[in-house]
Amino acid sequence: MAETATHTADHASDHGHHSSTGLSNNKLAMWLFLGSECLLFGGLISTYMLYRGRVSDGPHPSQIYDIPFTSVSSFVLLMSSLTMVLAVTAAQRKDDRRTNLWLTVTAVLGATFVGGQVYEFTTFIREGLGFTTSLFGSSFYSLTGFHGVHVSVGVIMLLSTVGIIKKNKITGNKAEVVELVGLYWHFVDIVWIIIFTLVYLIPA
Amino acid sequence: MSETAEHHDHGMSDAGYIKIALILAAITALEVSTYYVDFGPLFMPSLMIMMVIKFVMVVSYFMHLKFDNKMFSFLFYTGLALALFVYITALATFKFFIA
Amino acid sequence: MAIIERPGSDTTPAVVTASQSLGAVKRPVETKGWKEWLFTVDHKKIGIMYGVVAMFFFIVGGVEALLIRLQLAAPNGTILSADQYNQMFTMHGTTMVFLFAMPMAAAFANYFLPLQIGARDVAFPRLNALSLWLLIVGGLVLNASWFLGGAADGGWFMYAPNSGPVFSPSNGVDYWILGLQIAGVASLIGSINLIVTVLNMRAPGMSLMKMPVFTWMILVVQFLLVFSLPVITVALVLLMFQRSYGATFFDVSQGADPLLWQHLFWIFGHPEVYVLILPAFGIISEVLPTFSRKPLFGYPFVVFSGASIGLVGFGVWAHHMFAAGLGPVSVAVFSVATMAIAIPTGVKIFNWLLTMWGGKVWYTTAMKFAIGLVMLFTVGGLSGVTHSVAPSDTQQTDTYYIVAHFHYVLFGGMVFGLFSGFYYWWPKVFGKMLNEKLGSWNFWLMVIGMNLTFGPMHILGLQGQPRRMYVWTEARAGEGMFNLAFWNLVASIGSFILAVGVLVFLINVVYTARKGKASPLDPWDARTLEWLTTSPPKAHNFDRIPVVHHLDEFFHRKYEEDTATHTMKKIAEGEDLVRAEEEAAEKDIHLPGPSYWPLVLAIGVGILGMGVVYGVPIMVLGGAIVLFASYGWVLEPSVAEDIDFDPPSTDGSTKEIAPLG
Amino acid sequence: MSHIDPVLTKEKAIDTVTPVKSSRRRIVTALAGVSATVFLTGCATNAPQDTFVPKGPNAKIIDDLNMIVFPIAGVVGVIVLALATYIFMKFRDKGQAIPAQSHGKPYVEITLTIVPALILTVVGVFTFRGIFDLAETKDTELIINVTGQQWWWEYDYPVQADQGISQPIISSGQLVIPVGTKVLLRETSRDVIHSYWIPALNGKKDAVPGRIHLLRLEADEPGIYAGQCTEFCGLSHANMRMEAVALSKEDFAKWVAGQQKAYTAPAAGTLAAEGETTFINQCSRCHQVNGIKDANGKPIISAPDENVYSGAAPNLSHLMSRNTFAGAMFDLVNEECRADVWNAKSEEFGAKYLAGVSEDCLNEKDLRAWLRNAPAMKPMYADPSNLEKSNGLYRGMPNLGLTEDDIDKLVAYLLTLK
Ligand code: HEA
Ligand code: HEA
Ligand code: HEC
Ligand code: CUA
Ligand SMILES: [Cu+2]
Repeated sequence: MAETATHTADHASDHGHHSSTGLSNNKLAMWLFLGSECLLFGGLISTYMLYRGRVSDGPHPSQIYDIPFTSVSSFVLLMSSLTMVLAVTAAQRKDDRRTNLWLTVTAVLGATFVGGQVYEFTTFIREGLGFTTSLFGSSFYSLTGFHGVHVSVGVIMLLSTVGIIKKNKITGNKAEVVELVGLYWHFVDIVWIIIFTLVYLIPA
Repeated sequence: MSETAEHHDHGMSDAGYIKIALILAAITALEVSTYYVDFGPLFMPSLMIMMVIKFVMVVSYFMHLKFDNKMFSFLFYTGLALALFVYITALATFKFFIA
Repeated sequence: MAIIERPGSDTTPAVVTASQSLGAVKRPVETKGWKEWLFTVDHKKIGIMYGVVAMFFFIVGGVEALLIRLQLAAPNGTILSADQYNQMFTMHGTTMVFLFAMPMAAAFANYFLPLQIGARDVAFPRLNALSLWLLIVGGLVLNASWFLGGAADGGWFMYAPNSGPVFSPSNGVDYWILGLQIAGVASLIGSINLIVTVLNMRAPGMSLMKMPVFTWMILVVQFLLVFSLPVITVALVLLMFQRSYGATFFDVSQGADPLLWQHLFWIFGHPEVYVLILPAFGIISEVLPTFSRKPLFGYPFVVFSGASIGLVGFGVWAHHMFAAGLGPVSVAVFSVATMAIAIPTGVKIFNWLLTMWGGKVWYTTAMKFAIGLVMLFTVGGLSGVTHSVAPSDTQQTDTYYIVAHFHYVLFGGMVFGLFSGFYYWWPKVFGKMLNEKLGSWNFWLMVIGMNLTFGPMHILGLQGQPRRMYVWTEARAGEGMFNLAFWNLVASIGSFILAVGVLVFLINVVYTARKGKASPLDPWDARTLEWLTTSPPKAHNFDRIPVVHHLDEFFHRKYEEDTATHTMKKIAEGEDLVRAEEEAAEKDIHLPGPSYWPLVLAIGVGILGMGVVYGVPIMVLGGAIVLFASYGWVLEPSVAEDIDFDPPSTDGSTKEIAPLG
Repeated sequence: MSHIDPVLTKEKAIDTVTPVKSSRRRIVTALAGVSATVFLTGCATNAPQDTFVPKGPNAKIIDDLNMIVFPIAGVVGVIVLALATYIFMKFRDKGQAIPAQSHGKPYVEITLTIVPALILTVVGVFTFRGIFDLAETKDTELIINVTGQQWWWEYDYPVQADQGISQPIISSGQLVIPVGTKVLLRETSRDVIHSYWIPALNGKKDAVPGRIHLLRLEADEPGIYAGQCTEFCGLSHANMRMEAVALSKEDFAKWVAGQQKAYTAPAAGTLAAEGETTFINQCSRCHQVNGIKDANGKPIISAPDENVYSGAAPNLSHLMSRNTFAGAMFDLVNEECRADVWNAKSEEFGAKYLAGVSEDCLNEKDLRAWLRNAPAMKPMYADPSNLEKSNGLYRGMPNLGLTEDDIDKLVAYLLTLK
């Protein structure tokens, strides 16, 4: 969450800290972090792909996935990327009111998605797929759980950003803070784009 | 680099973003339709292509990578490429793609 | 130390009082005593602390190694039980790799990278402190296991399913997972920080191809870390879920495939070995030119070979699995890919030799260690090439021949490089020269000890002694004077000579601290920017951010080429240059203020981790601390009030005290 | 902040450095030492697991590769070390002027990149061939299933009429194969990963639970070839050894016949007969002896899976036909008899091995100690209080608290298991 704090390279450059690339430190760090996260989710996805058919006595993916339901929640997450990007442009226009509005909408959509996931998990458990039921279960919950935690952290970040904008605690470049949160948020979305296809749509 | 200079290259209007979102929504709808309609041999390739298109669109437009400095693309796509390389290779040694 | 220094105004730094109006908690402003270290965000102090921690763990890992060698000195050793022995080599490997080698490289990187690129600090000073504290927490968690029912006992690569709850029932492996996970997060944060620092904070004029090679190699290493750490994170998470929450990722009875662990571990593990060696390569790429009085031969080749070692390093991991049953096609591909790595590495070796060629070589201890690296690493690298021939490797893997290989590259390569760095940069960091006479003893004892310890292991391995055996039997030792029993004894004796060598270094450190001579400013006639400041450097590193025109900027400020004779002529001493900088000091230098949050956050993470073993309430407590610290971090004022300054400041321009991170 | 001390000049610093000359002598001495060490390589004679003494075609393929790559590595090593030595002797600081600041010569660089690349290409081509030669399995003549478990190996010879195997043979510790026969091991494991390695016959291959890995062995001559588990497999990894015993084809046929011999219960009233009873009470829940019957004449089928975590214990039907026990950790024969068999000439070896363990030859000391308290002889479970993690199942053989009487009887009985 350190990334949500504020500081800009341009401000620093007034004092002799110049920035060799002209790019913001925070943004570079965020993109590096996202590059790194590719390998994290890659590992979890590969584990799932390897184990998705190994169901022991538990249910098979095709028996429990509720594609229409997941499609809707995927759509919700996808649209939250739109609202996020609207928040970013609002912030760049220095329009605090709209920034906060769109950030809040994004958070609500994200929370809806997480809610959907919680609902999905409880249904699956009721249908007999626990975390320890089978390799399929373990790797499914690990992958989607990790993603869910990322979304939840994102929601907290969004709401915190709204909070500090409201209280005017951001003294640096507000637009950049929103943009950084946005990058993280979109990343969580693209991971889901992959998960939705590989995990849900392609039968094991 | 000053703030304003940075914003100029982000050059997309809200309307543009909404357009992108609509395209994404349409592709998603198409993806979901594979669940109901039989695509035959096109099933896997079409799903993969649609997935990649969505991915790239979000990264390029929503995340501005298309307009931003190349350095960001380098950092992110290096990670992505390495991830694809190592994991596909590892799965290949499990004979995952043959079985 | 001052938070805000205004060298233009006076030598006494401005004092800052806690900020009153902003943030959840006041910023710490201590400038003296232990608090100065605990809350510091100064990359130099953090670097020194990294060094102390790493040195401590080197001795811990070294004592573990000595116990191993004691046990193996004679057949059917009884110093350690089987159980203790298995813990011993597991923790030896883990400690040396994760708690000595990586942190020691981080120590050098933290201290010298900003200095070499002419920066005042790293890009995210608070994150830098967080990395340090997380590493310490990780090391403590890892080693706490010794006192909490036994350490991990599965070997440093912890193959599944032997690491599962049935086969490794103590909590040792749980602490191992948590410790590595935490240390891994520390490294990840650190590597992002350093990459951004290199990319963004270089002095004006320092293009990438004018960067010192040490900085380059550290940059490559950080990329390796950023892209390999998440992979072991996944592996550790899966294992943790299995051990603590009943998942079955490596449970064969549920259909799991144990090779999954091996892939995940080595996709991380192989890049990791280059993470270990490249900083040492960087160090000697500074030392060799300095003491040969010549620039590095083929700078671009050295840089690009480093980068390509890094890249190819991601494509060879399965050479650790040649006997694991991958099938001939995979084995063949990985075998050839592994051979390819010898090419860029060879480029480096040859360039170092050619750097000395035609030079005016000055044999200081630093230089001796650097030459030692070139020679000993070559031996280890070449045995690596014999492993890369997969069928040959099936005779070698898991024998002492492998142990010989990796100690030659790790000890002969990495450790020698680090020691070279100690002797080279000690005067910079502490303003005192390490004693050269003791240094010479240090070097020769280590060379002899190292060859006696690890040289015989080639023979042991090729004659069939497997590794990780708590006892060996005479029945398999062969006959004749020079049988395996003999070489085992030699190796054990060698390890004690080695220990004496290390001890001499520690004595040298104490001696230097007590009686060492103050060092001249530029004792080695060095070449790079870190010498363009006082020793030790001021808190703000440079009085004036240097403008760079050359590779080896510092050298070129001291020397000029006589156009007639094409010889180099000294035009200035380092002292003159530094004095010039002092006179032209910038007025408004601001530095980040200290912060509580890195320490608090790290402790929170530690408690959160222990929750995995001790249950949810502990986890909640840890989580709460983490959350609290995160908010504290974010809300920490980045701007000091005017009244915070002493005397209170009136102009708004120098108020900023904390860049983010 | 420190200021520069004008008194301290560079010259001062330099003379704190050791004089150069003495270090040259030391370098020479050290180099001589190192090369002497290298020269002495391979000085153990008859090391049983020496990797440079191939005794069969598979190991030979590897050895041929070794003969390419080791000399190359050696020569490159000597060149680099010699060059380094030459350079740092020659270019010492003798007070010469600062050298020209040359930054390198691209053509040198490129040459030095291409030469190693070419050398490695050659090595790579041979390696490729070696890998695929070793992976060949089509011409297999005998299949043996090899299963690793903590901390011993089980061999299971499936029925193969052309080899005279008409009913499955199950054995442990010593793998018996006919010479000149292409044997294919199908390896797996019942618990953790182990690795099967008989250096004289082939490289190693991991035995991974849930997977079957193939390893080819072929011995040129009769004899005993030592090996060792080489994947760390827990507590007694160091004690998990094995041997491959190669017999001439005729002798192998005899061995097969011996292993398929029906069980004969010891004559009533003998000590061995009492031992059989003790065995049935104490041991047969884990150990199978083919054909053994309980008091009601019902065949006894052991159930190691209810007692041992790996689900297996060595089949003892023909214990005394082997030479070592407990993961080849202990000799089953005493020292003299052992020397007699192990050092036998290749023609005589088969007969001596097939004679099995007679009463005179038995290594009673270790066998008795084993029965008295196995975990004291071989570390098996570090902390018995942790058994709950394996649902009370042992890893290895537990201490059964037998009396000396019991042990006498059992030893007498075990001796009948030829
Ligand atoms: C600092 C760490 C380090 C470094 C740099 C290396 C470098 C190399 N390593 Fe090593 N390696 C380890 C650390 C390292 N290794 C560790 C820790 C293990 C064991 C882990 C475990 O099992 O616990 C291991 C294990 C290991 C294995 C697996 C062995 C096994 O378990 O069966 C292999 C197999 O291919 C291998 C190969 C190589 C190769 C080809 C190189 C190359 O990069 C070497 C290149 C260098 C040279 C070749 C010398 C200089 C070159 C020239 C002078 C040019 C001319 C040369 C030729 C023409 C040949 N290593
Ligand atoms: C950076 C990495 C590194 C370093 C520096 C070392 C250093 C040493 N290592 Fe090793 N080692 C590994 C990494 C390293 N090691 C790894 C990864 C493994 C594999 C583990 C596994 O299989 O899982 C391994 C395994 C390993 C084994 C094989 C164990 C086995 O397979 O059963 C052995 C055996 O001799 C050994 C020995 C040594 C010795 C003698 C040193 C010496 O160089 C140590 C020298 C240092 C000191 C001696 C400290 C100095 C101490 C003092 C000054 C205090 C003096 C105090 C007293 C004497 C009480 N190591
Ligand atoms: C709970 C199970 C169990 C019981 C009961 C048991 N054993 Fe064992 N035994 C084992 C296991 C497991 C091994 C293999 C141990 C090893 O080598 O690491 C073994 C090994 C042996 C060996 C060596 C076999 C070989 O081929 O290497 C002998 C002989 C032996 N047991 C005899 C006995 C006798 C006699 C008894 C009864 C008095 C007995 N065992 C009871 C489990 C058991
Ligand atoms: Cu079995 Cu090691
Ligand atoms: Cu490797």
